[in-house]
Amino acid sequence: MTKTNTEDYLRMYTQMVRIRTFEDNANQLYLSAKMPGLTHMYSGEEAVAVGICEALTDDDRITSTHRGHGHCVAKGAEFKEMFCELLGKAEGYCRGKGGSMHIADQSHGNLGANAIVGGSMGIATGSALRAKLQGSDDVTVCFFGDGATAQGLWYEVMNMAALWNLPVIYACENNGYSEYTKTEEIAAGSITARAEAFGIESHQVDGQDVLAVNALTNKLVARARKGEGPFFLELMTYRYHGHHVGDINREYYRSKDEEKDWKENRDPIVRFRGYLVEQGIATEDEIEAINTAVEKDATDAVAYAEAAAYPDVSEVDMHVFSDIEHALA
Amino acid sequence: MTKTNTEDYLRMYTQMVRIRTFEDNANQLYLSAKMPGLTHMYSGEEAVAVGICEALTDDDRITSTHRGHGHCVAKGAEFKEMFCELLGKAEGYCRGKGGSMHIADQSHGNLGANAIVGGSMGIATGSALRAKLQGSDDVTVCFFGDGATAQGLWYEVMNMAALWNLPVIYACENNGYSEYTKTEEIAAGSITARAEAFGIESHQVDGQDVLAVNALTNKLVARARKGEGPFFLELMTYRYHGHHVGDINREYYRSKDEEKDWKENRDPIVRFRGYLVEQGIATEDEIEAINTAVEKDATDAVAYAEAAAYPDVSEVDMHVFSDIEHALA
Amino acid sequence: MREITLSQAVNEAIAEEMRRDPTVFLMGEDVAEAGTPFKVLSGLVEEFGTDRVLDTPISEPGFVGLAVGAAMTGARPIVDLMFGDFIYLVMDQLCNQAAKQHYMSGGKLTVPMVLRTNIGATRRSAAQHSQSLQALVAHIPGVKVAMPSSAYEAKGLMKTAIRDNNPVVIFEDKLMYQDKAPVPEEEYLIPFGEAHIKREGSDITFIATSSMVQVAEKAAALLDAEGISAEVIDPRTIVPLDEATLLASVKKTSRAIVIDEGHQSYGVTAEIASRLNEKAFYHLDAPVLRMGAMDVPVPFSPALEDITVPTPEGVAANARKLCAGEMIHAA
Amino acid sequence: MREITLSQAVNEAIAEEMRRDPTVFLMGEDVAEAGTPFKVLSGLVEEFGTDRVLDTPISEPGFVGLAVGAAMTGARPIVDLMFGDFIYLVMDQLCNQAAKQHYMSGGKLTVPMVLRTNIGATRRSAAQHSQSLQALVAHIPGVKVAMPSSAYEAKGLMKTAIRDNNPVVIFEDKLMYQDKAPVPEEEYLIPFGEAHIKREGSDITFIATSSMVQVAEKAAALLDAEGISAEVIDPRTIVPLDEATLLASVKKTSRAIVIDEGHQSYGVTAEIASRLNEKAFYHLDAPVLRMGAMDVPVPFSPALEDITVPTPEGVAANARKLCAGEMIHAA
Ligand SMILES: Cc1ncc(C[n+]2csc(CCOP(=O)(O)OP(=O)(O)O)c2C)c(N)n1
Ligand SMILES: Cc1ncc(C[n+]2csc(CCOP(=O)(O)OP(=O)(O)O)c2C)c(N)n1
Ligand SMILES: [Mg+2]
Ligand SMILES: [Mg+2]
Repeated sequence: MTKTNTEDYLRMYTQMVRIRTFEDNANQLYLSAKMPGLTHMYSGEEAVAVGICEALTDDDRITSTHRGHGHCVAKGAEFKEMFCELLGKAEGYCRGKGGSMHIADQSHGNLGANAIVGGSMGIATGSALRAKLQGSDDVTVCFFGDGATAQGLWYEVMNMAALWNLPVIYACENNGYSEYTKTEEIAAGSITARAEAFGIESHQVDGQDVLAVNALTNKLVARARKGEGPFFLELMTYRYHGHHVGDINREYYRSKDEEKDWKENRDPIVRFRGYLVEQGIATEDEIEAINTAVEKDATDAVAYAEAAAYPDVSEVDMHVFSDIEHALA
Repeated sequence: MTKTNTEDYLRMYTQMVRIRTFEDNANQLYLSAKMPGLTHMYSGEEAVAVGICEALTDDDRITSTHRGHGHCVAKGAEFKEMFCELLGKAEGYCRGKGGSMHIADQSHGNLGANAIVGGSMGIATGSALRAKLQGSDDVTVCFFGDGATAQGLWYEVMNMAALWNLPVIYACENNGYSEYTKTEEIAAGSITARAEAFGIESHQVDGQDVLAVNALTNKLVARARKGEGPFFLELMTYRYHGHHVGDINREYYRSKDEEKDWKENRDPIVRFRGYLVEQGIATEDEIEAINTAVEKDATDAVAYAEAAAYPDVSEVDMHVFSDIEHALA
Repeated sequence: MREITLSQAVNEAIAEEMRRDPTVFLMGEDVAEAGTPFKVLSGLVEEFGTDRVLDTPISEPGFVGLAVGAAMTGARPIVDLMFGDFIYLVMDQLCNQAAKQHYMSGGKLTVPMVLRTNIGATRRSAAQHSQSLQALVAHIPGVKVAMPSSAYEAKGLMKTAIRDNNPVVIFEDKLMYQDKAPVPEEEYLIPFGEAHIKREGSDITFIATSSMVQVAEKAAALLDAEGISAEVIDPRTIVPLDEATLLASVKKTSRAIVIDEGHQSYGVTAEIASRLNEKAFYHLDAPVLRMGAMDVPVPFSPALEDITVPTPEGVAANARKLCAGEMIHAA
Repeated sequence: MREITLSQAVNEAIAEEMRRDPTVFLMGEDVAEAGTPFKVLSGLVEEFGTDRVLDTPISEPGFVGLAVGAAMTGARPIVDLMFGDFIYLVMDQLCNQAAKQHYMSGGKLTVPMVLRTNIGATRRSAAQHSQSLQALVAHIPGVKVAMPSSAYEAKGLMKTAIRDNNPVVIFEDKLMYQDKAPVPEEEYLIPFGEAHIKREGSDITFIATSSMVQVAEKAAALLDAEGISAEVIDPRTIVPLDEATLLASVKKTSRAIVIDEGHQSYGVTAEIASRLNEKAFYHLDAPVLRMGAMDVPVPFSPALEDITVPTPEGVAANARKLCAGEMIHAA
C-alpha cells in the first residue's frame, strides 16, 4: 500500500511531530532531574523512522537502537507506556525494567531498543529467517547507526541474509557521528559498497525527506515480501542534540554552524509541513491543531507517568526465567 | 628484491617440496597412530605459502591457521622442532604445549597457527599497527581460508587497517571448501569486493602458480613498506586431503574427479618443476637430488622426534604467566 | 533395555521434538549433510530437509544472533556450536541479548532457544578446542545450563531444553559421544533442577557433573573395596541447581567433594562448595573439597594434558584423606 | 597528602608510564579528544598525540585483537573498553588469544597488554551497561585481574599492570571516578597478589573488592558502635589472589563475609569463600557468607536496581547474625 492520500500524509506528519515532542519532553525530564539515568534523543531524524515504519504493518518487525524512542513511536507505541518506562514505572512497556535503552513494544512489532551498538543485527535477521521458514510474509527492518557498521556482526548476518534471501531491510541511520567522532574518521571506503559486496541491493537516500524514505521503503518492503530481499538503506540524517542528553558542550567535535545549518535548512518536519501546506493537503491551522493535540497528549502522559507507581520490590526477581515466578524464591 | 635468479627459484621449489614432504610424513604419523590428536594437511596449497613467504624477510611477520604447517615451513622453520611439536615433545617449537594447531616460530616471524577460524586477523593487524607506530618497515601477512571470511572480525580489522594505512596483507587461501561445505554455499557476493568496499586494493591470483604469487607479493610488500597498504589477496587453490587427516570418505561433499583434476592438472610442484627443467634452470637429476635430500631430512626429523622426550610433568603449570615460574606452586 | 550412544540419544531427542513441533529447527556449521564433525546430527537433514537443518557460514556470533531473533518471534531454534571453546565468540549474543530479553521486556519477550555445545579435554585438541566453559554461562542470570552425564540424561535433558521457553545451553562431553547407556524406547523428559542420586552411600558425597560422574563412580568403586561408602550425585542442571538434594546428602554423609571439568578457580565447583558450606556448615566433618581442571590452558602434549583433569584415583585419594579426618590443607 | 579522584589517578598512571616507555600506547572508542565518555583520559592526546592515543571504530573484538598482535610484537597497548558489559564481545580475543599465547608457545610469546574497563550498577544504566563481569575473566588462566578500590589503588595497580608482561584486565568502578583519596606525588607501584588490610578487627573479616570495600568499611563503622570489631581486607587483585593474607585474617577472626558486586552465583565470592572454607575450615565458627549482586539482570527502575547490590546495612546485618552465632541458613 503506497501512502498517497491525505490521511496517510497527515499521519506521517503527526508521527514526526509526536517523536519530536516526545523527545523534547524527555529532555525536559532529564534536565529537571526527574528521569533516572540518561537517554539519546532522536530529534532531527524523524523522517527516517516515520518514512520507514509507515511502510510496515503491525506484523512486520523492527529492531531498534540506544537512540530508540523515534522507532518506538513510529511503530505505533503510546506515550503513556513510553514515559512510564523512561521513569522506571510499573506501567511502562517493560514494567520499568528496561528503561530508555531497552524499550520494546511487541504489540506493534518493536522487538526492542538495544544498548549494544549493532547488538540487534542478529535478532532482526533471525526474525526474517523465522518468517521465511514459517512461510510468513512479514518483513523485518533493522535500524542502526553509521557507527554500528564497524561491528563485525553486521557482515556475518548480511552474508546469511543474502545467501538465504531473507526478508530483512538493514536501515543505517547515518547521522554523521558515532558519539563524539565523525563518521569519516571511523569508516573506511563506502558503506553501501560493503552491503553490495554481499550481493545486497543498496540505496542511499535523503533521510530528511519523509516521502522519499517512505516511497523507497514501500517498494523494497513489497519486494522483500516476495522473497527478493535483503536490502540495504543508508539514510543521510542528523541528530540535533548531543550524543546523549548530557553531551552539552560539543564544539570540540562539531560546530554550531553545522548544527544550525541542518536545523534551519533541512529539518524534516518543517520541510514536510511546508509541502503539506503548499500542496493544499493541510492548512496552517490544521497543522497547528495537530501540534497542539500532540503537545497535550505528551504533557498528559508525562504527568501520568510522574504520578505512576514504581514496580513493587517483589518484581526484582520476576522475569528472569519465563517459567519461574520468582527466580530467587 | 625480486626472485629471478636460479638460487631463488630452486629455494622456492625446495620449500614447496619440503611442505609436501612434511605433510606426507605427518599424515603417516597420524595413520600409524603415532601422532596425538589430528591435523590439517596443507598439501596442494604449497605455492601460496611459498610464493608469499619468499617475498618476506625474517623481520616480517605472518599469522597462520589451523592448516598451518605450510606457512611454518615456508617462513623458515626446521623439521625437527616441527615434528617434535606435532608429537608433543619438549624440543618442539612450543615445548609440546601447542601442537599442530598452535605451532609458532617466532625466530622467523611466525606468530603462530590458530585454532579459531579467523582468530589471528586481529593479531596480524595489530602487528602491522605496531610496525607503523614504531616506525618499523616490516610487513605482516595474515593467512586465512575462504571459510574465515564469514567471521565478522575480518571486517572490523580491515576497516582499521584501511583507515590507518597499515602494512598488512590479508591472504585468503580460497581452497573451495570450509570443512565439508563448498565456498559458494557459505559466501554471498564477491570476496574481493568485500575488501574493496573498505578501500583496500584487492587481487585474485592463481594460487597454484608460485611465480605469479611471488611476483605479486613482492610488489605489494614493497608498497606496504612504503605505507601504501593494506592489501588483499584471494589465492585460488585446493587442498588435496580431507579437511583433516581423519576426513577420508568425502564423496558426499566433493567428487573424486574434482580432486583428480586438481592433482593431475594443477599441481603447483609438478608445474614449477616442469618450468624449471624447461627453462634450463635445473636438470631432472638436480630436482631429484633436492627431493631426495628433503625426504632424508624429513625421515631423520621424524625419527628424532619419535625418540625425543616428552616435557617433564612439572612443566604443566609453567608459562601460564611470564613472571610466575609455576602458576600453581 | 536397549543401549544407545550419547550421540544417538541427542539425535533421537532432536528428531522427536522436530517431529512434534514444526517450529523447532536446527542450525550450525556442517550440521546438514555432514551431520557435524562428531556425526551427532547425521540423518536429520534427510528427514527434515535443508529448511529445518541449516548449514551456516563460520559466523558464530551471527548465527547465534539469528537464533535469538527467530526465538523471539515464534521459532524454537537449536544451535549447534561445534566446540565449547567458541562460546567466547557468542557471549554477547547469549548473555547480553538472549539471557536478558525476558527480564528487560518485563516478561513480554521470550527466547526459547537451545545452544548445544561441548566440553572436555584429553582429546589432544590443545588449548582452543578443549575447554569446559560452563561456569561462564552459569554466572549469567537468564540462561539455564544442562550437563548430561550419559546418553539417558542427554536425551531427557535435550527434550526438556527444546520445550523450555528460556535460553538453555547444553554442554555435552565430546569424549562421551560413543558411550552407551540404557535409554528407554518410550518418551521421557528429565525436568531441570532435579539432581539424580547415581549411587547411594553414607560416608562421603561426590557431586559431579557430566563425564566427572563417571570419574566419581569409578572412585566410589575403588573406595568400596576399602569400606568407604560414597554417594554420587549428578546435579544434571547447574542452573537451576537442585540445592535441596545436594544438601540432604551432605547432611547425611557430612563430607563432600565437588568435581567438574572446568578450571577450578572461579569455577562451578566453587559455587556448589560454597552453597554446601553456607547451608550445611554445622553438619560438615571436613572441608568440602573441590576438584576442577588445573588452572592452566589445556596443553597439547599427552604427557601434560592427562594430569590437568580430575581422575578416579585422585578423587579416591582425596576421599580417603577426608574420611580419615586428615586436614588436606593444613589449616 | 594531596587528594585526587580515581579518574585523575588512572590518568596520571597512564601518563607517567607513557612518558617512561615509548612502546606504551592507548586505544579505544573516543579516547582521544573526548577522553572517553567518563573523561578519564582527558588531556592525554594533547600530550602524546594521536599516534599514541588512538580513537578506534566501534569494533571491540577488532581493536582488542589489534592490541594482542601489537603486544605480541613489541608494543604495550592499553585498551579502553567503554563499558565492562562489552567484555562479552571480546572474550575470544582475550581468553582464546591473549590469555593462552604464552602457554601455547611454550613461553616464547608474551602479551603485555592492559584492558581497562569498568563495573558497577545503581547508575540507572540498565541491564547492558551495569554488569560486573570480573568472575568471567578470573576463571580463565593466563589473565591477571585487578580491582582497584580507591584512587590510590587505581594508580598503583595501573602502573604495575602496564609494566606486567601478561595480559591484565583492570575493572574500575564507574561510580567511583569522582571519588577522591590521598595519592602521593612520588611514584609508587602496587604489586599484584598482595591484599591490603584496610582496617583491622578481631570479630569478623570482610573481604571486599572494588567499591564493595567502601560498603564493607561503612558496615564496619556501623558495627563498631555495637562493639563488633570487623577487619576489612581488599584483595586488590583477584588473579593472583593473596590467599595467605585472607586466611591469616579469617583464622584470627573465625568468621567472614565475602563481598563483590558481580552476580553472586558462580561468581567471585564463591571462589574466595571456597578457599577459606577449604583452608581455614577448622578455624571457622560460622559459615563463610557471600554477598554478591542478585542473580537477576540489572533492572532499570531505581526502585528495583538499588536492592540488587550489597549495602552497608545488609553487610552489617549479616555480620551481626554471624557474630551472634545465629545460623543464617537454618542447617
Ligand atoms: C558494543 C558497543 N560499543 C560501544 C557502545 C557505546 N556507544 C553507545 S552509542 C555509540 C555510538 C553509536 O553511533 P551510531 O551507531 O552512529 O549511532 P548514533 O548514536 O549516531 O545514533 C557508542 C560508541 C555501545 N553501547 N555498545
Ligand atoms: C571460530 C571457529 N569456528 C569453527 C571452527 C571449526 N573449523 C575448523 S577449520 C574450519 C573450516 C575453515 O575453512 P577455511 O577458512 O576455508 O580454511 P580451510 O580449512 O579450508 O583451510 C572450521 C569450520 C573453528 N576452528 N573456529
Ligand atoms: Mg551515528
Ligand atoms: Mg577453505
